[in-house]
Amino acid sequence: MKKLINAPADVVQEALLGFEAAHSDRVRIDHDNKVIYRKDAPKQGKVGLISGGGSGHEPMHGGFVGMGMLDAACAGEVFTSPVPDQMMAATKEVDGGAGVLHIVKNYTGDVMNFEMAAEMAAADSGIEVLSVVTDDDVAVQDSLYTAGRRGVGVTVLLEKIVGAAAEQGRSLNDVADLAKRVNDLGRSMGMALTSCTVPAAGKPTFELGENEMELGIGIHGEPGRKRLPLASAKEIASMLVDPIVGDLPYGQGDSVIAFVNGMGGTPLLELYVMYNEVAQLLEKAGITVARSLVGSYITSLEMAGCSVTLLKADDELVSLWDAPVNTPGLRWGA
Amino acid sequence: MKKLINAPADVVQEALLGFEAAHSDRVRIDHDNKVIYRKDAPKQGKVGLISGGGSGHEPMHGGFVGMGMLDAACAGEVFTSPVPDQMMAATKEVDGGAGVLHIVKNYTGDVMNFEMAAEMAAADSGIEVLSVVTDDDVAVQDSLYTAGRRGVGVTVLLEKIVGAAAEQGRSLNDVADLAKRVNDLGRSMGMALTSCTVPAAGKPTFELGENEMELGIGIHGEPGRKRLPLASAKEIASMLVDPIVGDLPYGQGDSVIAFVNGMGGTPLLELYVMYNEVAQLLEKAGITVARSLVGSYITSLEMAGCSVTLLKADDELVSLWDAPVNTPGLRWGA
Amino acid sequence: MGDVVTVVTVDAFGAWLRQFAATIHDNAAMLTDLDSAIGDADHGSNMDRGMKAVVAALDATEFETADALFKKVGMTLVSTVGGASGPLYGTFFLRLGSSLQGADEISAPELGAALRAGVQGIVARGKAEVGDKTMVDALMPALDAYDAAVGEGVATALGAAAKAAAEGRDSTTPLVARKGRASYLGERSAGHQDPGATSTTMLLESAAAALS
Amino acid sequence: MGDVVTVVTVDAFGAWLRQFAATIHDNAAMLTDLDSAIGDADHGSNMDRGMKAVVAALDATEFETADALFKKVGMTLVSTVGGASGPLYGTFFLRLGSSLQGADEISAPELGAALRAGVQGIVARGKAEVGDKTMVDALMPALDAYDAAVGEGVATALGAAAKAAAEGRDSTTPLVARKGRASYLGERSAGHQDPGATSTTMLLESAAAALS
Ligand SMILES: Nc1ncnc2c1ncn2[C@@H]1O[C@H](COP(=O)(O)OP(=O)(O)O)[C@@H](O)[C@H]1O
Ligand SMILES: Nc1ncnc2c1ncn2[C@@H]1O[C@H](COP(=O)(O)OP(=O)(O)O)[C@@H](O)[C@H]1O
Ligand SMILES: [Mg+2]
Ligand SMILES: [Mg+2]
Ligand SMILES: [Mg+2]
Ligand SMILES: [Mg+2]
Repeated sequence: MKKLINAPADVVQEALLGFEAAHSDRVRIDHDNKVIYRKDAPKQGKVGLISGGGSGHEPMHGGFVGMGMLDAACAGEVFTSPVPDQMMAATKEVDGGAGVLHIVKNYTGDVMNFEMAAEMAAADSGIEVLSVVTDDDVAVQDSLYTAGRRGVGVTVLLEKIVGAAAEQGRSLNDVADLAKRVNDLGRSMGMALTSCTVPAAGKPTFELGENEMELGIGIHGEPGRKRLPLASAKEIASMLVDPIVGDLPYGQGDSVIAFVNGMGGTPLLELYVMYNEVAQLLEKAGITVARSLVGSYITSLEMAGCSVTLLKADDELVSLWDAPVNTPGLRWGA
Repeated sequence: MKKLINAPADVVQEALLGFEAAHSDRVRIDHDNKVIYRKDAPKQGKVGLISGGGSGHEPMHGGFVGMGMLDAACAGEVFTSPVPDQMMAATKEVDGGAGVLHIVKNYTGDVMNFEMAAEMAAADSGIEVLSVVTDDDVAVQDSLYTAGRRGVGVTVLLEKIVGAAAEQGRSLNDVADLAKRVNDLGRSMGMALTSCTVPAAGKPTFELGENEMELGIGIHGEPGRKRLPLASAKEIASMLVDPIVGDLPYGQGDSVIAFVNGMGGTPLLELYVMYNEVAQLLEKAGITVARSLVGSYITSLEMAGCSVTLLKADDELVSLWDAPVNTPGLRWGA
Repeated sequence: MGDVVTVVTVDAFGAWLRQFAATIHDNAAMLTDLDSAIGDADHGSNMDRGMKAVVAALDATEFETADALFKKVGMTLVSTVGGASGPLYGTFFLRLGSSLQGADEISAPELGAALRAGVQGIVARGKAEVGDKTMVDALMPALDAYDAAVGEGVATALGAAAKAAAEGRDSTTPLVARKGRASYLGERSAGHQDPGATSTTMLLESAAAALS
Repeated sequence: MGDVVTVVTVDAFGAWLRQFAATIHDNAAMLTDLDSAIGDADHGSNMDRGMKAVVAALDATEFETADALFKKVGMTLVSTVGGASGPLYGTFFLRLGSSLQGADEISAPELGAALRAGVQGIVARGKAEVGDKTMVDALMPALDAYDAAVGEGVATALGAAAKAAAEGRDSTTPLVARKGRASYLGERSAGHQDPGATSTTMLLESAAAALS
């Protein structure tokens, strides 16, 4: 295992120390609970936004704490959802009297831990908590009888957009409705060129031949829906964009926020090659790109690969996207 | 070779198309010359700042074009310096009557190509051109009889700081002096956990065993000064920080901008673990961190590894660092 | 032949938990390997982290009642494991505790009822059915086997439960997952044994070993 | 035995460049491999890109004089190669052209003087000396060997130059680099043949083959 770490068991704790040292102008950290807070939380009268999940997806979620985005992020162990105590602590800490929204990616572990936290918070403190669960991954078939779709790239866009709405002082119900709307308008799909290595496991989660790739992966180093021969950027772009566009569906005349995301080990040079292909496909389909985001924002440790997310965006969503944000991971207008 | 590309020969051109599609709000591109321009260049009365180099180091340099940083970046083939025609074209295009500064990393190819461009520009157009050559890599011994030190991490910090000074309307001489001062106050050192693969070469530049690392690498996938057994983040931090601190030297009471840079394939989680170690070492040495930067800003394709850069920073440099910048790769205050 | 164990004490429950912790620790890499194939390569380290915390809690406190003991175990697992297994194992022990409220020496039928309450908690939280390729595939048959043998005492009943759990665990291999992370793999999840069913089988095997 | 070639025409120079381009293309992977060991794995693709552009220029234009031909070649290399080898090869051909200004049939001594002017251009630009482990290690001995054999005609002199270049190329292997990218490796650069010295040897070998 080749990683810039000390003991595998200490990775999350030490990364949080480094994160705090680097960004103490904007965040503070409760190291016992492994919660990253916006420095000036709680903001009186503002809906508190909390997210969290396993570590290994950086900059998500900790890198999205700050003005115009999250009030707190709970960091779990690598690829392991955080525990209810963390969300409980965060909920109490960020409540500014306007209630708290939990932003949860749809994984059994995340959903159950956030559920327990919401139950405990309700019983314990009376803070009003609503939850939104993101489930945008078209690689997974949605069904009542399964765990449903995974929450992936839309989560990043949602945290930005909903963060801007909360910053404007909208009510908890408004913010939660907006969050659901964003989730409903977004779809994603990802692929991997390589596996990744969970530090505690010490070896790659799966083996992939020199001429193979995985299509339909999530963000936990898990294998995808299909193993395929290595393909060109152009072919891969189609494999990702076509199922997304067909699913919602998106069509002629639609306007989107287009997001090409790196999985952690893929350099920016390649992401721009991919974005070039994605932009061409969208143009051919008559879909306008209102805004774009290219970079590694929701990652799977050092996995090489990428994902594409499209979010159908009306004027309201675009203007919330454009609103100022000041976090370690996303920053503009501030 | 596992990359998100089409034909290796088309990587740079296609990445530029993707870059333009993603950032057309801030940049425009001359695809024939492979030059990325700030959208509103030339700025009358402002010193024009040009840099450039081989591709494969993204976001450097193209990602640093925009308000408060570069006016133009010339993109060479992967790891190959651009050609004089590109710098010539860029020099003419960005000159706003106040002269042009070439920011050149100290590699034989880069230096010679920029030199030829400056000669041609002088002969051809009479535009006043000054050059600054960055050479901050303490892994390489400096000597009159060799090619000298490489230009690495300081280049990023320099482009930001000098960009802010140019934006303030300072003269070409002032801006060039400042650039030399920044270079003189900065030192860097890097290491690699893996090699990288130049697309046209199709295989890793060097082989590295599962329990080995390279110390003292540059940013072109070249092997380093020494091959060593894999070490912990704590040990690696010492191997990078100690030679830097000893070289300038930096000491008790000094204030620095501290930059922990990823080589392209290393995820942010690990960079924060490294930054935690670096911050502790600096604290022990009595060196204050005035500002920090953690992320992959000057990369070597998909190489895993990191580099550390320290820049001794007085109030002037810190205030120029803090000044607004709006580029695809670095953005704040705007 | 040993005596027929008819009642279980709080101390014996402590021994069960320590034995389970040791088994988990020894098999953490194997559990993580199973989770690598159809999940995210953390089930072994998750359970090991949680059970270490449980052992630390056992070391720190003398528990008077099974109720108090299992509540502490459940809360500890909820607070330290995370992922899917944290709430599921946590709920199991919390319900086990509630079911044994007041009792200090537990009879075989009482233990059977408590185990069933615990598993019902898992089902309520996770909504998995038998055949979904989860820990429920090991736990449900174990409950039935326990009940069928409950007249022969705790040791025998737990032995039967452990055997049924192992069979349930093995039955997960050919299944296509419908719940948990493995469900994302679709058809590709078939051919792999479920990690959670494997660890819950260890839970019952530890019980059979420690409570006899 | 063939005739002793005493003068070289513009057409023959064109043949030389085409032959060099073909040799570079066939050996591009090898040159890049050499550059992988002590550089950045691009010398083969750099030279191949440049010489392809040169061939395209030759195809597009009929050159009247050696002067015009070599200036075009030099400018083309400067504009398409980049890296260290672009300015160095480019300067070589630009100086070759200047040195041959006015001449249309070139004698053996004229060619020798032109080659020396070209190499001096490389030294002026790159400031390398013999022993620094660069292309200069192949080129300098080649000039001297050419001059020593200049009385025997172009073919013989170029043959001697190519042989000396090959020896100079081989001599780079044990050296510790002091110039170019290989110098960053310090002692680790020893034991590897210099890629630039390898490609310049091909340049002289192509000349010996094409201009005889
Ligand atoms: N809905 C569910 N109901 C019951 N058990 C489940 C459910 N989802 C997952 N599991 C169990 O949890 C195990 C995985 O646990 P673990 O790897 O620790 O968590 P995660 O999947 O969050 O990484 C699976 O092997 C399965 O047995
Ligand atoms: N200062 C110099 N003088 C002469 N030749 C040099 C000098 N620096 C480098 N070279 C030659 O250039 C070759 C490398 O060329 P190339 O790989 O194309 O450029 P780069 O090093 O920029 O990647 C070296 O093998 C060496 O022969
Ligand atoms: Mg997990
Ligand atoms: Mg090069
Ligand atoms: Mg798991
Ligand atoms: Mg090279």
